[in-house]
Amino acid sequence: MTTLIEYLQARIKTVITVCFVLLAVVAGGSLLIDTHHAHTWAEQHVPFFWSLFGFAAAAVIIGVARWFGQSGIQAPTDFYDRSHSTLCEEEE
Amino acid sequence: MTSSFIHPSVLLIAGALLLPFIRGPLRKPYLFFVPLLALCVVVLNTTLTGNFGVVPFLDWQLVLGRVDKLSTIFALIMALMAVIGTLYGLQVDRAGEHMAAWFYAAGSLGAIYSGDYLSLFLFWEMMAFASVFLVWFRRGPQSLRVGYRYLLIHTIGGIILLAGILLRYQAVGNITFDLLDVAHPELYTWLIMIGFGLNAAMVPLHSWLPEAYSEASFNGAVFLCAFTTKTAVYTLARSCAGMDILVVLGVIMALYGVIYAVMENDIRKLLAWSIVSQVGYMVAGIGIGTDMAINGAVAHAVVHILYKSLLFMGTGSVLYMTGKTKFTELGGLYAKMPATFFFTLIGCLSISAAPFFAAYASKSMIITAGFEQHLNWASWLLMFGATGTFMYNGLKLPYFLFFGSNNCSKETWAKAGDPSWNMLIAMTLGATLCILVGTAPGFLYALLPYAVDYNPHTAYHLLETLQLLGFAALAFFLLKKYVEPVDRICLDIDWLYRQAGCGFLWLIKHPLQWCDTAWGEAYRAVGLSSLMTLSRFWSWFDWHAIDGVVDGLARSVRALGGKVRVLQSGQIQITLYYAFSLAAALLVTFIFYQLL
Amino acid sequence: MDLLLIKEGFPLLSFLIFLPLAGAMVLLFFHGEAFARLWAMMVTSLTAVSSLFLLTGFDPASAKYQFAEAYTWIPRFHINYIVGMDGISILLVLLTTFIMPFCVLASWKYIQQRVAPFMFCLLIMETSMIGVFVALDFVLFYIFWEFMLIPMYLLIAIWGGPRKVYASIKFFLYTLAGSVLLLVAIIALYLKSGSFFIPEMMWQPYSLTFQVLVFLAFFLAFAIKVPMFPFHTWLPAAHVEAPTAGSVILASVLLKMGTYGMLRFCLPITPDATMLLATPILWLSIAGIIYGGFTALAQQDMKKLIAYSSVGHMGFVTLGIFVLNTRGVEGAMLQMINHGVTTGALFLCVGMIYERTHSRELALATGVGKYMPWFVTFLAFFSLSSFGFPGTNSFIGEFLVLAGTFEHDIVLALAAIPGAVLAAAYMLRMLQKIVWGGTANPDQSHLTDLGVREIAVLAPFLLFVFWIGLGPQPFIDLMHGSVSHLLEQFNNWQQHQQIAAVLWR
Amino acid sequence: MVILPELVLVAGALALFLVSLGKTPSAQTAKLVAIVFGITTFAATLLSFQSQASLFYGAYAVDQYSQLFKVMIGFSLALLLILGQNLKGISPNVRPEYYLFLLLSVLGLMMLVSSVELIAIFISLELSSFALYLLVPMRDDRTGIRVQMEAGMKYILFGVMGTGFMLYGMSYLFGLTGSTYLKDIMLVLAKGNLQPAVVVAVLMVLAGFFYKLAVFPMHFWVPDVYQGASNETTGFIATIPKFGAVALLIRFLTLPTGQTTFLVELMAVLALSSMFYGNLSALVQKDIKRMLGFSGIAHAGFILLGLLSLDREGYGVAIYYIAGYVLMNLACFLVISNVSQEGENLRIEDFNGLYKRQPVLAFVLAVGLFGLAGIPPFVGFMGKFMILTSALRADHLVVVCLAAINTAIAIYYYLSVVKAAYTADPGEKPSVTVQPIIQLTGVVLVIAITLLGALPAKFVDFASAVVQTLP
Repeated sequence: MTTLIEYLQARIKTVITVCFVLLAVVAGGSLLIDTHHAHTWAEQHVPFFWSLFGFAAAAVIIGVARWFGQSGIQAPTDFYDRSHSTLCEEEE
Repeated sequence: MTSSFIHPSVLLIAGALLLPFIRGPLRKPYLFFVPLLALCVVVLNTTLTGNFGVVPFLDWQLVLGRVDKLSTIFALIMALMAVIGTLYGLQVDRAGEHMAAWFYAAGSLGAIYSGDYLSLFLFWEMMAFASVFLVWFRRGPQSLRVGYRYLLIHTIGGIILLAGILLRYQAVGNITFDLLDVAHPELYTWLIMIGFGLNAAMVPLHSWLPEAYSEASFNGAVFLCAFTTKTAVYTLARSCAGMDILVVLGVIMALYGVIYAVMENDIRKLLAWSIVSQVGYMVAGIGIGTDMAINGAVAHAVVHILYKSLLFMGTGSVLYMTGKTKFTELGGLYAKMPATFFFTLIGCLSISAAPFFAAYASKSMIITAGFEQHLNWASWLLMFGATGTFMYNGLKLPYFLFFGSNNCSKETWAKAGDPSWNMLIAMTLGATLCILVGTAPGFLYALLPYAVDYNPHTAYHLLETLQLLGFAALAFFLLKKYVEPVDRICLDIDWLYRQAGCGFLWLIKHPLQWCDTAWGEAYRAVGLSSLMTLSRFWSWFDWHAIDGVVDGLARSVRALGGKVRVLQSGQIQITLYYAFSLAAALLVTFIFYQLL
Repeated sequence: MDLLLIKEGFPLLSFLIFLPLAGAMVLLFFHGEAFARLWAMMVTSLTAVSSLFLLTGFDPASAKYQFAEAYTWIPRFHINYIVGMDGISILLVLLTTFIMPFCVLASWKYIQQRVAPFMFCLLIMETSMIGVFVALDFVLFYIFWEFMLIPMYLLIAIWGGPRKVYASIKFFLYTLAGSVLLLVAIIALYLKSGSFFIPEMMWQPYSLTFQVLVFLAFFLAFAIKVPMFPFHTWLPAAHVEAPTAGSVILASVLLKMGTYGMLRFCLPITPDATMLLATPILWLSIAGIIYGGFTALAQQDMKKLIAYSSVGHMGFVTLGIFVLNTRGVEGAMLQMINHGVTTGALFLCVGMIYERTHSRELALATGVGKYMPWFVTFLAFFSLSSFGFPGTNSFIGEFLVLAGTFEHDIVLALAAIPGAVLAAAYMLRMLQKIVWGGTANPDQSHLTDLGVREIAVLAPFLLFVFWIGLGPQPFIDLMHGSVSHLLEQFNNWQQHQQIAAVLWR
Repeated sequence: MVILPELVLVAGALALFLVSLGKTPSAQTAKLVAIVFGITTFAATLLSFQSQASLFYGAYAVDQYSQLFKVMIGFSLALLLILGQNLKGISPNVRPEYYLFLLLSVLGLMMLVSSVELIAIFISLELSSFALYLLVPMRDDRTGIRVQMEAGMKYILFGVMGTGFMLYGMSYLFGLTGSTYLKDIMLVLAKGNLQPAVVVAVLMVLAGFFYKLAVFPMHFWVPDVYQGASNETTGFIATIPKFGAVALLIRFLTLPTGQTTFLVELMAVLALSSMFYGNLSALVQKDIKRMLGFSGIAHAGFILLGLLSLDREGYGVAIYYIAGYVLMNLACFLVISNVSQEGENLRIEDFNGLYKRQPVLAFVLAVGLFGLAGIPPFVGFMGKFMILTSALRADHLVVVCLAAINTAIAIYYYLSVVKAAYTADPGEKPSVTVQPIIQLTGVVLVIAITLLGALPAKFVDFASAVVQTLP
């Protein structure tokens, strides 16, 4: 298995191209499928709907997370020890 | 007790109590044997339906064994989990840890089988107290404090639940544990819901989960991830099905978990957050409340237990072998621990609902149910979350853990390697089940509480998922460097301080962020320190005020004595004078008093 | 005297009362240490065993006073020697007789000098405690009630800790001061009802003011004994300084006398006053529950912690008594027994640590779990029981009390619930510190785990913790007859309309 | 035969007189003679217990009432002589005289309880008192400032004052009724239409006995005299004369005055004030005898409370109480006079660790003090209880409550002595050695205190029955 991975890593370019091809195939396939029992209007009439949705969603999430993380959620690892050691000395 | 029904908890508890006396070579077989027995018992019980083990207690009926489809399926998966988890932790020889785990499992099984609130509460508390030991046994620097907080939260939750139960007993007059009248919620409905919800880690009652699970011992986490939240899901499904508020809460949970998981640096915390998000799906399903939704929620719970335990086993192996849990201290491990990598990958695919992997069969059920109920917004958001799930769990976790830049220190790298045979077996078991459920969900559906007319394997669904995942992956690899900043934190120190500063700035600006820290705060500040200060004040008050009054009284009487004694000066003339004058004064006043 | 089932033949109760006394008398003449220990052990166990016959002969169905004996004593003042026992007192008597042997065992090593006098005091204590629970003549009751102070005082003052003098005198003064007015009340009742026979004082049409006065006198005496907030400050002092056996007796039996008194005297003798004053007392109990919790949480001294926890627990008992419904009262009764078992056991545990580390400081005891697994196991179970963990005895008691309180007034019950959380908090704090506590304390590797004797002491307590926790029915059956009879009479008491009017006005 | 006890006492006095005449009076013989006569007196009182007679033209009544008191006096005398036999505080060469006056004083008391005529009462009272005055200064001087003399002076002065009151009151009674015989006086007074003067007269007579009993405000002599006199003397002053006082108080209270309520309320106030005064000032005492003196004042208040109800019931109880009180005090003084090394006064800390130094004495002391404090099952409690009952029956609710509160105050100082004896560390205090006979006496006292407390029925019944026989 390890060897397989090494093998692929060696030919990283090809792997990537293959992936792109697959993606295209999938997207194309989505046009052929009948969408009449889809849930909502959008899915029926927007071509490549789920592809776009997926890409957009991923992008948005990454963006939100990054912006969110920048906004200070990602505090230093000893954040709690620094700010709360005074409060919890009772339990130490 | 009817002879046909055997309560698995009894077996587990008995086994746990015997455990310390089984030593040496017998230990491992015994460890394996007991949960297996419990599993067999549960399997036997599946043949029955109805109430068993009805015990009259004071003037109530305790139902210890309520067997129906809903309880059966949960009991099955829990018992299975007990087997897998014990197997995984087989080489741990601290008897106490296994005992705690078994008590924990027993509590969960008991809660699932119990048909009345009293015994439910009993087992509920048993879970809470048994599980905290799993945290404490990590014996890490943080474990004590975390465990104590964890326990405090759950005690409070238990008290809320108890209050709800008592109130309901007041109003309804019985303690049978059944579907509440969610259409017209009373105060007790809310209390009970909150009590359950706290265990289900509902936002904003979730903070205990990530910190506790990431602190648990490597096999403790495997148990923790399975039992508490899922038992809560069971109780919710049993009592609060169709409660609209749950949909909202569920969706919030789902997204909240995703966001935090994406930012997380500690692999186990990441998984913990993903629990929050996944449980969100189930809660949403329960909230929707149609047969299909309930089915979906239950099914999702089951498969979630499978893949999440698998994931925790994988990360647990990493922790067990390397002792590290941070992306920024790991990476590129595929070369050293391929088997672990393989199983973890299966877990990741399962959780991200890749075709023919576990969640593929369940998650879509909930979403579809949502669409059918025309709760489109909910379903959209859930889809959105699903994409996120794939992002952090299907891509980020394996990539940064097994590929990505290799941040392993020398000794970490040296220590890394595939774990011992029993752990591998356990993971194999888990992985197999994941794939099995994903490809042939039939037997799972057969177990579900309601009849199922749903087939995940439609071409449309297949393509839908493929597109979703494919393009999400595309986005991920294009934007990879934006997902990485996590590790920059620990690289660049002065950036870190600026980050802290601006973090503080944003902290003020952003209520959401503020809330989350506030909750963390609340557990520490409000939960402990203020409590301690208050109590210190009272004990001070006790000694100085109340006791002061009492002793003061005694002292003042004594002082008065001192005053009186002065009358008794030794000099005869003075005392004579006193004698006469006092006598006179007494008589005169007295006679006056008589005359008046 | 149709209330009495006169016991023909062997006077069992008198035997129980005077056997320890006789044993004590023997100790006056033989001072050998070993002998004193063995002898005390023999006498107490014999008493315990013979007290089992109470169970065989007791008829739970009847609400009469059973095993009764009546002899004239001071005819001029209509004082008689009357003892008897009903469902309310039987459990307490058994509790007393069975606690004592363990107290002797617990002092086996703990007491090293003046052994014979120590055992002497213990035996005298037993006599007077049993006497209090079975006396049906008020003067007899009062004599036992007061006499108890002397041996208890000596127990604390001679064998106590560093601040023993302060603690013992405080204990004596406080409790005695509380009960002087009780004496006046007793006499007043006698002059009204013409006899000191307690059952004849019950359910008499006393005027309301008279009832209130008598009630207050009773209440002061009993509330101090219980101890109810804010009359509790003698308790921590006494508990902390007393030797282990002393603390156990204090916690397990002495405190129960207050609540027993309320149940036996306040309700039936002054029903109207009880109705009138129940509410403030209930709130006082609530205050005690929460207050006890808070103060306990702040203690560093284990004994003090447990002492304050007792304040909370006894708060539950008074709560249960004064909600005046079957569930509440039975819960209270059960809770008395539970508290006796659990807290007694906890004090034994602390004593065992003290014998080893010679300190009761939590800080110094942290982490002994590493070296004393057995000890920690016991301690853990007892602490769980102490804060009413489901499946242990206290859970049943507190649950019943709370249920009864809910029947009475929801607000009240909700107010009591935080007490439960606090209980969990301080008990877990102690447990967690002792078991897993940090390593910032002197080396404890020299500590030895419990010996056979100590395990033998603790095991029976554990048995009862779980027996009552899982199968409380037999215990409740014992008391049910009398309790329901009492409450029935209480509710039939006609003057309540008048009280209702008073309250309403 | 009827007045055998008195005769025995006289004989004893004479014998001691002879002993004292010798060139070198031997303390040993004096002691023996005294003890022998003491015990014989007790025996004599028992012998003449049943006898009834009226002597000296009816001035001297030998009836159950008087005999009862004589038995108690005789008993306590015997005990006192035994437990105080060492007479550490009295120099050997005056001991015969000491015993002589002691017996004379007792003789006076015996006559006092029998006399039913004012002059007789006065004479016998003075006989006992003056003998007593002489005992106080006989203590040998160790302080150098002659405390005992001062004490003696105070005692006499106060005594004279009290006697003055009494004599004055008696003259009033005589003037009002024209007779000195109590029964005649009673008859006259019983006719009714009395002036308030009667109350004044009775009050003044009572004042004389209040002084003996040390009731507020006639109590000021107590602490100084107790402290100044030798331990044995104090033991005597504290116990036996009280019998006479109570006996006569009762006799006089049976006189109808017409102003009962006034009398009663006044006595109630006096009782309360003596209790509070005694207990409060006892709280802070260091000297044990002084403390016991103050406690004695408080107890006098209690006795007064018993008399308050002015009925036979109460009188009987009062007799019971005084008997118990004397027993407990004897117990305490037994310990005191044997713990003190050569007759010096004892401070409370001198009892430190008595438990180790002399267990039996410590036990006796504890019982005595707990008894005085009124803890069951000792006689003190029963007395207290009965007195409160009789007082409440005559519904003095407030008084009773206050009295009850007093018992709570009192416990503190009794306890402080017990504390010293049992908990304090003896330090290098010498151990105490006592003759077995004294230990035996102590045990006897303990048993008596306990039994009388546990089974009071007989005694109280008898006492009340006896009181019935009063004219």
